[in-house]
Amino acid sequence: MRFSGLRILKEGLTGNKGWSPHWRDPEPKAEYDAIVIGGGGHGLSTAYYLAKNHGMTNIAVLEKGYIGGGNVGRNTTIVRANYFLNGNSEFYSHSLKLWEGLEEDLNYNVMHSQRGLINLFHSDGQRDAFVRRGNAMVNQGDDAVLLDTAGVRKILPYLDFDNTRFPIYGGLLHPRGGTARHDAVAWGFARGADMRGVDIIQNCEVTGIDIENGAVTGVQTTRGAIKSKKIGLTVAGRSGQLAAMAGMRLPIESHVLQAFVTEGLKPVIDHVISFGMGHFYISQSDKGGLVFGGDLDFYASYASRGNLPMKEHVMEAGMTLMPMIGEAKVLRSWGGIMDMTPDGSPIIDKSPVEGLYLNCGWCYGGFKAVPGSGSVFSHLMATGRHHSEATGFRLDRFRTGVGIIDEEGTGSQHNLH
Amino acid sequence: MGLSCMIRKGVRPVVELLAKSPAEGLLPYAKGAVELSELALGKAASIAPFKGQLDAVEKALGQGFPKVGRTTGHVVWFSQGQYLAIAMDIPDALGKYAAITDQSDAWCALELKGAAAEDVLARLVPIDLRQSQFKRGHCARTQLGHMPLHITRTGNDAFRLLSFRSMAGTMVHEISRAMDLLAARR
Amino acid sequence: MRVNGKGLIDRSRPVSFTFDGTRLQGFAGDTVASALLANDIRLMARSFKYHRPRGVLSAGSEEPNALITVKRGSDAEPNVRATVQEIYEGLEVRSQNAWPSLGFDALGVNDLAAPFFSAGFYYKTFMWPRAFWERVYEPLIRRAAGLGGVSGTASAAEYEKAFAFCDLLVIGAGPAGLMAALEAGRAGVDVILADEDVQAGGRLLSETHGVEGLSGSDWAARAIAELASMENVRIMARTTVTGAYDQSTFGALERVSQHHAPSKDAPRACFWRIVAKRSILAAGALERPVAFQNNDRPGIMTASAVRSYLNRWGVAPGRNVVVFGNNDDAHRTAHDLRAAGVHVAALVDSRPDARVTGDFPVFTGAQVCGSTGRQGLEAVTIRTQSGTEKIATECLAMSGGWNPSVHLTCHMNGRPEWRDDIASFVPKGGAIPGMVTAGACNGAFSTHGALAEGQAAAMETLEALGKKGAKSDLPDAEDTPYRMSPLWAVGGTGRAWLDFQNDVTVKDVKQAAKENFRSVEHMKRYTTQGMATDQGKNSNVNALAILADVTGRGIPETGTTTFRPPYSPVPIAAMGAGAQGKGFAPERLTTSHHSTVKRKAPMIEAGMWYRPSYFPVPGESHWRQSCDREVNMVRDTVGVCDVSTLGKIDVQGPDAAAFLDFVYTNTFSTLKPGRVRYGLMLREDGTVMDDGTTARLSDTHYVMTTTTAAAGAVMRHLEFVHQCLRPELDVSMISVTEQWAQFAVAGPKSRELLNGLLDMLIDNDSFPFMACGPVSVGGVDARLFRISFSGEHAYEIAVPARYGASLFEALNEKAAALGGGPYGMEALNVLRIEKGFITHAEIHGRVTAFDIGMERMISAKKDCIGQTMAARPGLLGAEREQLVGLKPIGAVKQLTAGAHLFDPENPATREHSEGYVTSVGFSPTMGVFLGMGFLKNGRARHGQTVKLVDHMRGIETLCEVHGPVLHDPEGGKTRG
Amino acid sequence: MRLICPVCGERDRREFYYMGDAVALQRPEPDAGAAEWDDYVHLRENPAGVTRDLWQHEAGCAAWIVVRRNTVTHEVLESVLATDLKGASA
Repeated sequence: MRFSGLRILKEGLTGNKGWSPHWRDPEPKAEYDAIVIGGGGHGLSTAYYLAKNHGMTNIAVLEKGYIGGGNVGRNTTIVRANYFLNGNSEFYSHSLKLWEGLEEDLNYNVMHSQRGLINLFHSDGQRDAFVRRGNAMVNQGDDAVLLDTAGVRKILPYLDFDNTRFPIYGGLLHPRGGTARHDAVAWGFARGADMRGVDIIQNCEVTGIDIENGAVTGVQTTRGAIKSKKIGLTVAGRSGQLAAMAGMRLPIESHVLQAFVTEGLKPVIDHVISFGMGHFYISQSDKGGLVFGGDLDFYASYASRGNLPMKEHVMEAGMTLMPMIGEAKVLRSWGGIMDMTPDGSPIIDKSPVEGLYLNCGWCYGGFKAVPGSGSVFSHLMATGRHHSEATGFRLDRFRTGVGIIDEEGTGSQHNLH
Repeated sequence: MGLSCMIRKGVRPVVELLAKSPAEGLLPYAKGAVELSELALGKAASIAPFKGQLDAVEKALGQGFPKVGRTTGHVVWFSQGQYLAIAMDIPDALGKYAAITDQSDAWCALELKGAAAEDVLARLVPIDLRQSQFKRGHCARTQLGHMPLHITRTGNDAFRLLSFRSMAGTMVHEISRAMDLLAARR
Repeated sequence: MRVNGKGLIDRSRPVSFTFDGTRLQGFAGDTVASALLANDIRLMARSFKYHRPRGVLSAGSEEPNALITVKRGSDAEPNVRATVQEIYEGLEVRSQNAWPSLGFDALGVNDLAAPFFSAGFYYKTFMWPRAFWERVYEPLIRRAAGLGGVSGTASAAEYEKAFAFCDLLVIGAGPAGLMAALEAGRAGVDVILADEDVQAGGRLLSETHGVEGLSGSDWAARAIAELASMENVRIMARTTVTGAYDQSTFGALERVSQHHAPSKDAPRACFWRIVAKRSILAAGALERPVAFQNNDRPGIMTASAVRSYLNRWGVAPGRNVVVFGNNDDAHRTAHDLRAAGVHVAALVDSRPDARVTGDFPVFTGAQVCGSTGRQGLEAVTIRTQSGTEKIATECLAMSGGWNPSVHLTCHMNGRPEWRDDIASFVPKGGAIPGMVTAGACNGAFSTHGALAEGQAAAMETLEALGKKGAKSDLPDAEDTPYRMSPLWAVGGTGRAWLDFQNDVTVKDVKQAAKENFRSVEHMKRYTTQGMATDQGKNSNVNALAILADVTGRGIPETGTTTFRPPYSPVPIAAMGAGAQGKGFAPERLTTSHHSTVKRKAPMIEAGMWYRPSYFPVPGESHWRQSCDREVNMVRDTVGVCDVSTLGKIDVQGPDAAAFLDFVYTNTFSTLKPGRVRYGLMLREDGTVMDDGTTARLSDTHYVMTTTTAAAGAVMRHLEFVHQCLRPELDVSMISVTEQWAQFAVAGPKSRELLNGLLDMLIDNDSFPFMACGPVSVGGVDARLFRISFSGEHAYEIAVPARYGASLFEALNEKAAALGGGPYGMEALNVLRIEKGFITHAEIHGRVTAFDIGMERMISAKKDCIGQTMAARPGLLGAEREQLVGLKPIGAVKQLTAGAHLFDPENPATREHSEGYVTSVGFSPTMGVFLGMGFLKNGRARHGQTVKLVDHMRGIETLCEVHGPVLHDPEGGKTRG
Repeated sequence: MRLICPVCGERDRREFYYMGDAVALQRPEPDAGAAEWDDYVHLRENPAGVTRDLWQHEAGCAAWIVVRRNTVTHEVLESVLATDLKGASA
């Protein structure tokens, strides 16, 4: 069924009786040409592009719970392409271009809104670093504008410019940065994949990966064994467990990242604002809630919940930067499990096991990558070759030191990125 | 209050250096049932005994050293394997058995005193300071807001607070703010 | 309408307040909700999506409808629950989400368009034309959305945070909580009793049945009096426990001064971190509504809310009330109203077998199936076996049964369990380690049950605490069995509300299921059911039941969504208390700070420190003038700079030398006492961590300096290396950053200055380059280091911090006499760039010793941190970007940091970027801009020309690549 | 969240610095080879369950401690001074 304003009108006039499922709930077949493990944003977009770009329709997405229940459904919804190192720059640029056509492509309103993202800086040194970043973004063909204090004041008059602990020297504006309705992204890709024949199988947990003489042959699941010679892992937060089933250890430590939303408020924040000094970022949803987040809780964890010290730190950062949000009440806080790598950048590569492909290590940059990740990972799975915009995410880069992508410059301690 | 303990010993002193205390001009401050004032630590040295030398150190100093989180005479437990000798002379001989480091100027020392002192600190210090748990002479290394803190209960309603000298201003501000807010409750 | 002789309000103390500008009167003890109802005002708010007229649904913090804005001095507090806000003289209250007025809300038209606003409609449209989403549709949606608003300026209100510790935290002061606290308090353990209400008692305050012959409120008052008399018990009223966290840590919000006129000194609220060895949850239960057509009109509320308004606040929400329920408990409402002389138009019980007596019309096996009255309830339609009839009424008291308040037990991912006999979820044992649940939140709904469970919970807890509890006799109280049979939604065609605030109806849930949003999480996210400010407290179970029904699953199989903290919303200002303005991080001031500020030097942050950027003198109007002068001053005469912010670490012990050899790439065991050496420190991954000079004071005593920024990280790293890797080494570290005030004295006349100041004379033999030793100044023991970060003949002198301010003055006085003076960060930066010295602008965490041309500093004779990984193939070789110096040679003479470098022939695109500029400064010495940066294979390209492009600043110029060191490459000056 | 410092006793998590897997204590010999070093610096067991990780009581006594902890429930099972462990293994 095609969605349109007309359709809404017709259904509205006939008691909304004609709506049909956005995706089916098929029984798993005995064998597929390819299996994608993990029904999150990355898994669903991978399946979608496998079908759309590579004509592979006899494929399945296996999800242990409900689709979109992982990080794609629990993030701060920020979409941007403001990286500055080779490997990241071209990939996120590619992903942002896909975002910009996503509604038409999926016939699903994911509410991608390019409201502009501003990274604030608070010293000459930080300015120089952001100028380097801005230049890298323009070199890549994306957009970036350097703002001085007055420039920031003009678009964000409500920041504390006079008394804040770390004075605002200016900001780097990324006009094409913004937000999207996170759940809708998962549902839109699911619907798009389903319409192209992909089997989306929920409540189907993978319990084992079958390997014969170095090559995958299928998976064991809570709904029986399923055969396939091509298997892609897109299970951020659980990558370690799945890799272990294939006898692998990954350069990944799982950490919890909290996010927060306030009660609904009349529009007050139009942009996405990122405050490096306090590791705080905030935007306002279309429903009116202030959506904000901070840094990791910093300890390895698989519990999708956090503790008070980081909550307090995040609120404190908000209070020194924009005290006008003080009376907004936090309605809900939650946590997501992040695949943290030693350089803060993801891994999209073949694994040592033939036919088993890795898509993991998104740290907390995964949401904005959803379309890009699916498109380049499907390319790798379908052709066996790295997509031209994603040649940098190699698994062996840590061992060899070749092409390490450390944007934070904090080195091999997983939780510092 | 200006600490003017000057040791004149050079050949030909050509300048006179005046001593300033960390919180000079900021204190005392009183609000509600609490007073905040600056303490003159005098000479303070950290003593970190070398491996297996604790006994030797105690002998050389002629006194036993406190357990973790405790005070013995002029010596307070300061950190893992580290003690702070406050207002006492350290014989040079001690250098053979321990790392001796002058800390006389490193810390801003304040005293918080009064019936509500414990309630004021409950606003800033993340450890259990209830009288039943943290008795006179007990000390701990923890935080005061976002600042490092060494705290000692010096009386039923009195505490000695040590934080970085450079943070004296923030230290005074945060404690007096807590005093104000507490006093303003009705 | 007030009802005489009822309620706990103080009728001798009238209180006046305003609602949307209208002056109204209530009494001390009233909430805004009870006072408005007493004034016969039922319309209090508008719903979120359809802007439907709304009144109160409840009498507690779970209220989804009656959200108001409270004006407080200059600022306003949005989304305040009218059911929680106590009135005080002069209180100003405004309604929200309605324009132009609450009575006539333009966006009420949304309600007419409702058929087109069905669940998830916005995912299906607003896509054409593409640009319209951001320009037209979304702005409209945003403006319509939201509830109250923040003022847009900083609030003047104070908030605070605090810590508390106890043996036992009792959450809730209803019968169960009071009983538990009494037993525990009597046994002598430290108890904190926290309750979100103003007054202890919980439901006892709202019911007519008493305890031990006393009225419920009197019994509660007596219990509180006894508890207050115990030294080991702390009672926290108006305190909502908002979250349960690991190791029995709880978050709680205390409303400190919101119940009286704003005072600028008193904190508005306090956020508590409570650490309890054990906890007892006695949070009570919340009554659930019933879904039927138009069940959202002002005047329709829960049956227990009606009892609360009547019995606690002496208010009848209507002169003429209909009661509708599926359980015996609802009958109480009818009886209480009747006894208070309020007309009960009907009691409707959906159970055919319900046993009801009372002198009012009773309909069993019947249901309320509709209502009329646009801005307030006028009549309800009931459906009986014999057909439907309309009954005029101003208030409908409805009850779908009770939901235990299990929320806190879910905060650590615990899932509640379904109990069929009460058709409710109850807490799963052990969901929160150390927590026992008791009373209504545990499914025990009678007063006796609550008291008994409270006592049992106390006994269990005392035993766990190793204390002996003496069980006292239970006070006698009613023990009526809770009889109910589930009724989630009354059949019918119209819209029946589930989530009142978000306007989610039974139809929406059914449609979601039809579109395959069958997982409870999908249904929630697709319809926004349970995502309003009450987080589904009033609606989740009903919605779940309906989803279970349409998907043909049982409720347990359907499962629940997760309740997450906070239990009720917490202001950002409360959890972030103290951080506004400068409070976010401590301010570190050097001993020369005040003198520096007096000299009008602009201060800049360096980590938590403040450092002078330059020292303007009369006649200088631009920072560059000052900077150039200061650079020349250092090059020609002498300059003074406070360098106390650099980290200083005393490293002592028999193995100090061996330890330093292990943490530094180069060797320090060969350093002679009285000498200083530059050291390079790597992370274990082979990247540069920090650099600095380390002096050897004696065989077993070194003092290491770190950069200002890395001081803390380096100290932590040294402790890690010692404790975790080389504990066998006998060495100890202590920071002496704060102990010593240290000043750089740099320039050709630096020795002359010092010899005019020190208590002894120094010369090139007693103090050659890289020498260090004890000196005394003004009779004070000091340390002198002959090191240079400027490339000039220079020293750093350190004195105990108490003398810092005084020495800074003395140094400047002497400097002035020699034609010199103080210099700041800008000049320091230019001086080090001329000399090719690196800072964290260069060692930014991605560069190796190889990149900065120091790979030879990694001694092959020994192991050190980072040595092995630094030898990885990818960290060496021509492809790496290497440190170079840059000079502009094009028409544009300016260089900018952050610009990228290209081959002059190539376009400025990513593929062609060969490096970038890290530091730039104008060198008055050479009369040109100088830059440092990294360039692919840079060391082999000295003399070549590269193109610098800075899109951000619109600068493009050609540069000559050269070695980083330009000023005095042979270093003669430093040795001079 | 609260952790036990073997020196200072139970303290709030805010006083501690977290480094990661306690594997950090087993530093390979310089010549152990690329694979072993890659293992040490990068690869992780990353268990969903009981783990041993390395913390420093930075705002307290500065002791580095090894904590046995459950990454799913956040239960803290045991904490030991790193120096004691090394002493035992040495």
